[in-house]
Amino acid sequence: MTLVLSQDVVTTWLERFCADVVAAESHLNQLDAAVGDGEHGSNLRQGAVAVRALLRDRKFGDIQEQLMAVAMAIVNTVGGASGALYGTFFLRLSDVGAGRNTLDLAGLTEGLGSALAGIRELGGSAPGDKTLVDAIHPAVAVLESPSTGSAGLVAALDRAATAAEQGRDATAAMVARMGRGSYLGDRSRGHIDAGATSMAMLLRCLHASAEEVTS
Amino acid sequence: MTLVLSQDVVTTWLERFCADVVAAESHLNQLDAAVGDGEHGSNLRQGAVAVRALLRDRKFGDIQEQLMAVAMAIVNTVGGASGALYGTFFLRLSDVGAGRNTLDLAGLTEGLGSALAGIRELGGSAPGDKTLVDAIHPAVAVLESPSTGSAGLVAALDRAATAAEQGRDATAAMVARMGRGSYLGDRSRGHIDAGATSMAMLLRCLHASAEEVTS
Amino acid sequence: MQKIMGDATTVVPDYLRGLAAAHPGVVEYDPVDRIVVRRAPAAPGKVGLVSGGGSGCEPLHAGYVGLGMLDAACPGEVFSSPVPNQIMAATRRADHGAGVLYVVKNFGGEVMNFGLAAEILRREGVRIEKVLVDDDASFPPELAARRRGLGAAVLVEKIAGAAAEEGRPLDDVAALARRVVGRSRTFGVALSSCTHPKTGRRTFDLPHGEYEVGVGIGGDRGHERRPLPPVDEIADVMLKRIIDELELRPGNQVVVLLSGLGATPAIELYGLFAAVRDRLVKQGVEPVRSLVGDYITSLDSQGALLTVLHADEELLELWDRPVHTASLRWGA
Amino acid sequence: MQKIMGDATTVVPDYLRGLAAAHPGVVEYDPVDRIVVRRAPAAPGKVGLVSGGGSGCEPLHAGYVGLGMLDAACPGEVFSSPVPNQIMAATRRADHGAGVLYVVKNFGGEVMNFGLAAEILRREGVRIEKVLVDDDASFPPELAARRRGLGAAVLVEKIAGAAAEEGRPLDDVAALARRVVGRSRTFGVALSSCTHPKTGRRTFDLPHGEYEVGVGIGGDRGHERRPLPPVDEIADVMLKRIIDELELRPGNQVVVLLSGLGATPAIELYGLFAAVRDRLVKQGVEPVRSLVGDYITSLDSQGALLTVLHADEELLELWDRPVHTASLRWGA
Ligand SMILES: Nc1ncnc2c1ncn2[C@@H]1O[C@H](COP(=O)(O)OP(=O)(O)O)[C@@H](O)[C@H]1O
Ligand SMILES: Nc1ncnc2c1ncn2[C@@H]1O[C@H](COP(=O)(O)OP(=O)(O)O)[C@@H](O)[C@H]1O
Ligand SMILES: [Mg+2]
Ligand SMILES: [Mg+2]
Ligand SMILES: [Mg+2]
Ligand SMILES: [Mg+2]
Repeated sequence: MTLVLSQDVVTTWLERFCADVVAAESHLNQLDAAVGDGEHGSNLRQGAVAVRALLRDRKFGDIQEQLMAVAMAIVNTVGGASGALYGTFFLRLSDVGAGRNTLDLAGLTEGLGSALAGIRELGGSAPGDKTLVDAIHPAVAVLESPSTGSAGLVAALDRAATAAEQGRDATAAMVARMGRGSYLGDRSRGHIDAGATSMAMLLRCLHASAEEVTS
Repeated sequence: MTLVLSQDVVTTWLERFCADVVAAESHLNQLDAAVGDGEHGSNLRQGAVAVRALLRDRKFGDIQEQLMAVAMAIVNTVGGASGALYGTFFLRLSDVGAGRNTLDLAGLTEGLGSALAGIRELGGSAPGDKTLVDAIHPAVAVLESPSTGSAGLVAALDRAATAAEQGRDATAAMVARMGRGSYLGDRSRGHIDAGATSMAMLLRCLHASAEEVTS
Repeated sequence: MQKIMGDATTVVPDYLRGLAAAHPGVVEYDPVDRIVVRRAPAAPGKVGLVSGGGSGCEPLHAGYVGLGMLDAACPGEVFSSPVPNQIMAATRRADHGAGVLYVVKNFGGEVMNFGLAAEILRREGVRIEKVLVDDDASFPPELAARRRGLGAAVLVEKIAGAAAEEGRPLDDVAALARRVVGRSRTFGVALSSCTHPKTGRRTFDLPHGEYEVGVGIGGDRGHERRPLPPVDEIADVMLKRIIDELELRPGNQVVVLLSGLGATPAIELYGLFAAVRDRLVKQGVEPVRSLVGDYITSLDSQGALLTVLHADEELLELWDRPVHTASLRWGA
Repeated sequence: MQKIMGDATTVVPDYLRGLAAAHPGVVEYDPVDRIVVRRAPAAPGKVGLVSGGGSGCEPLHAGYVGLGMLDAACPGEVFSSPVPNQIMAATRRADHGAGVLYVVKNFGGEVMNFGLAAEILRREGVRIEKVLVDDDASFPPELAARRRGLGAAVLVEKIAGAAAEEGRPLDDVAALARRVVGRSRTFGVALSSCTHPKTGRRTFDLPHGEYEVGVGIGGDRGHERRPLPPVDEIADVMLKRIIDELELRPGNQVVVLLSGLGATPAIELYGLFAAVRDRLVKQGVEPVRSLVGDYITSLDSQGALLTVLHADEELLELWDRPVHTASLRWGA
């Protein structure tokens, strides 16, 4: 039987991410301060509070409904560029959850690919621009590569998260072409991007939640 | 023959004071900064520049005319409390110079007494208020004491200047009741008053100029 | 952190409550939707004007709500754009039946969030036009996509607001607003960064004796850090790219907006204005209208934004129309 | 020193040149006498209003020259009072045949220099009245002689200016001005000192997390240094002595002027205003008019001055009259 992620695992994933974001608030603020306005962590924290309340107070018919509600909560509490971008992430991902209470690797791969496309459309950014795209793009590439499918869900998500973390680290050497960092020109080099860091966290939480179910 | 100060010595006195004020600008600013707004030295410096120009460019019929011009230059360039007070000093002192080209000890004593009275009237301050009055008041008291007259002009001015310097030092222990320092209450204690410092300089310069003539 | 505030998470609503209380005849504050709406009745069929952006840039935008300018403003958290819910609520209040113009500054967050809101509302049949304000002259034309929206936002809101007040249709008002943006350029410098009320930290450190050249709002650094020169040279630096880009020629008339960044003493700002004006006049360019003061800021940053609008008769005529907002008022 | 300026010795004239250039229809600057004079023609027989004081407290006083306020202002060096020559020149320009009212803040330098000027001019036959502004509520009544002149200066200039504009005689205008002072009190707090352009040094150092209670303008320290509390408590501290001294009772109407000291972000100032207003309303006192912004400052100090005027019908009526100056404008 192929491993699938239930709606509860999706909830676990989101709760885990919320907890990590709250714990990393000042770290993310610091990263944002180096090239931006220093509040990426605080922005996401507000989103985390709203998402937690949502997961506690509401029941959802299917994964689409669940992720759509998460998307709207994020868009309307995080604010800024990252609110719109993370909102789009969950909005696009929600599409593959229509009428479903589980997600398999193929569904996740499709959903994350569509999330990436949505983010690139809205933000106008490409890999190498030193944004959160540099974390999600390699993760999606890993998932989409034919060799990954055979590795199983947990291993695939592990590889994806690792790719995201490598992508995050690679932003240090980049010159920002999008977001506030882009105003700095060459001076943006030498700092890891805040959004890429939180995006890598999101994908690592996905892997960790999947692993938890299986162990 | 009793020693007298010629108009040239008055000029020397003023030039010496101007030079000392310029040299002490930042010291006086620092003293003023401790309890006031930190520009007493700069204020007086502007006056010094104007007085020097006046002494260079104009000829005066008598000491009254000379000191009156100095007074107006000071009033209109120094500004602030000290401009009005130093202006009054020279205005009142000028009265004893009417129709005269020299000043003797009696004249000086009368003139400085009248200057003190003028300053107290205009500023409403008494000895002990931690102002320049605390420098000029003891100096005038020394000059007015019967024993001083017999000591001769130079020695009398030396004693007066010393009294002014002691008065200046004594302001450190006082709580300001006049000027900006008075807003601080007890916190004004422990700092020597800026105006008392410049006033003691003025009186020391008077002594030094008198001594220069006789040596 | 040296701030007059209570809970750091409520600085924005606390500010808005105070703003509405100080200007009760001018604006109303809706704390549920976190929007500020004008009180002066709008003629039916008047085009609505909505703007918003990160707080901390006061009086942008809530200070410009009122007769002759914005119908509603949606202030985001400090230095964060407003969220779609706010923007949609503001749009509904601003729609008098003739559609709504969004004044959107070219910051990623603003563009995306106003974009999402417009997307949703258009599906409901609301007529929305957007003007993208990107007057930042610190980027060369090749990097025009990065040009931030700065002081031209104030000019657009004033001029388009006057046009809306006289009943012009949405397309006209939008075209006029775009014309103002196209004819405006801004250049900013900062002598200090600012302290964010939530993080309690300066957004960057600047050694004494240096300044940042080419800054925006929001505590962003500029393109370059240089030794701080005397005021005349600062004026040269700020004007250079503006004059080049606007291709100003002798005889041209301009509106000058010189805004402090929040902690710049008026005495310095007017001193800088004198230097700027001297230079314009020397080149035969005539500053026919000017605003000097805190019109678009960055919390407690020291520094200034210089905005120049190449004016014409129509723009000046609209500029002079009555305006009555918390932070801009004349003829009323 | 982080300042936008050229030669430190010309900051004041540079500022005044910029002010006049930015408001060409409102004021004229006379660089020889260093005075700022209103442009709007004054009716013959209108009482003239003159004020002045140390620069660095902008917009005091040059920003309040114009229709409905001052006829002329004489700005001193930074934090130093004007000198008699300036005051005399301003008086001559302000005298329209009905005498001149001096608005003098209770600072030694100002009192003495305006005193010297009045002394000289009265000998020439000029009719001069003085109103001493000493609204500083931080000193108890026993130390009334030390009370500084603060925000009430703005209120006096506005209200007496309106009375002068309508042709009231000198004695009336002076009596009215004194009535405004008697019914006004101000309390100030500072979260930072300021940097004097000539010395380049802060006038005092304040550790983070503390503030000065009972400050004036000019970079003076207050009576006490205390740990910086949240905004609500700051509002309590500022209001306490004001309410006591003015003996405000339920049903009283007040004008509130809340001025930043120069580097206080609008977001904080309006937040403080909200807290102040809540407290007044709770006590049944009605803030019927209010001004929130940089109206009397101390270069780049952080902090605020809160001024409350116990209003009555006559004062409010005069308050509402048109005014057109660089920094206060309505109804014109
Ligand atoms: N146009 C964009 N496309 C993709 N990611 C972006 C874009 N603009 C900003 N980001 C991401 O958002 C992060 C900053 O988020 P945040 O600080 O919350 O918002 P803001 O930039 O509005 O202050 C950046 O580190 C970057 O990863
Ligand atoms: N009322 C007063 N009577 C006598 N001296 C005074 C008075 N007020 C101030 N002073 C003197 O003036 C000095 C300050 O001068 P200065 O700094 O030039 O003027 P300001 O106080 O206007 O800044 C004080 O140190 C004090 O000696
Ligand atoms: Mg950010
Ligand atoms: Mg001083
Ligand atoms: Mg932000
Ligand atoms: Mg002074």
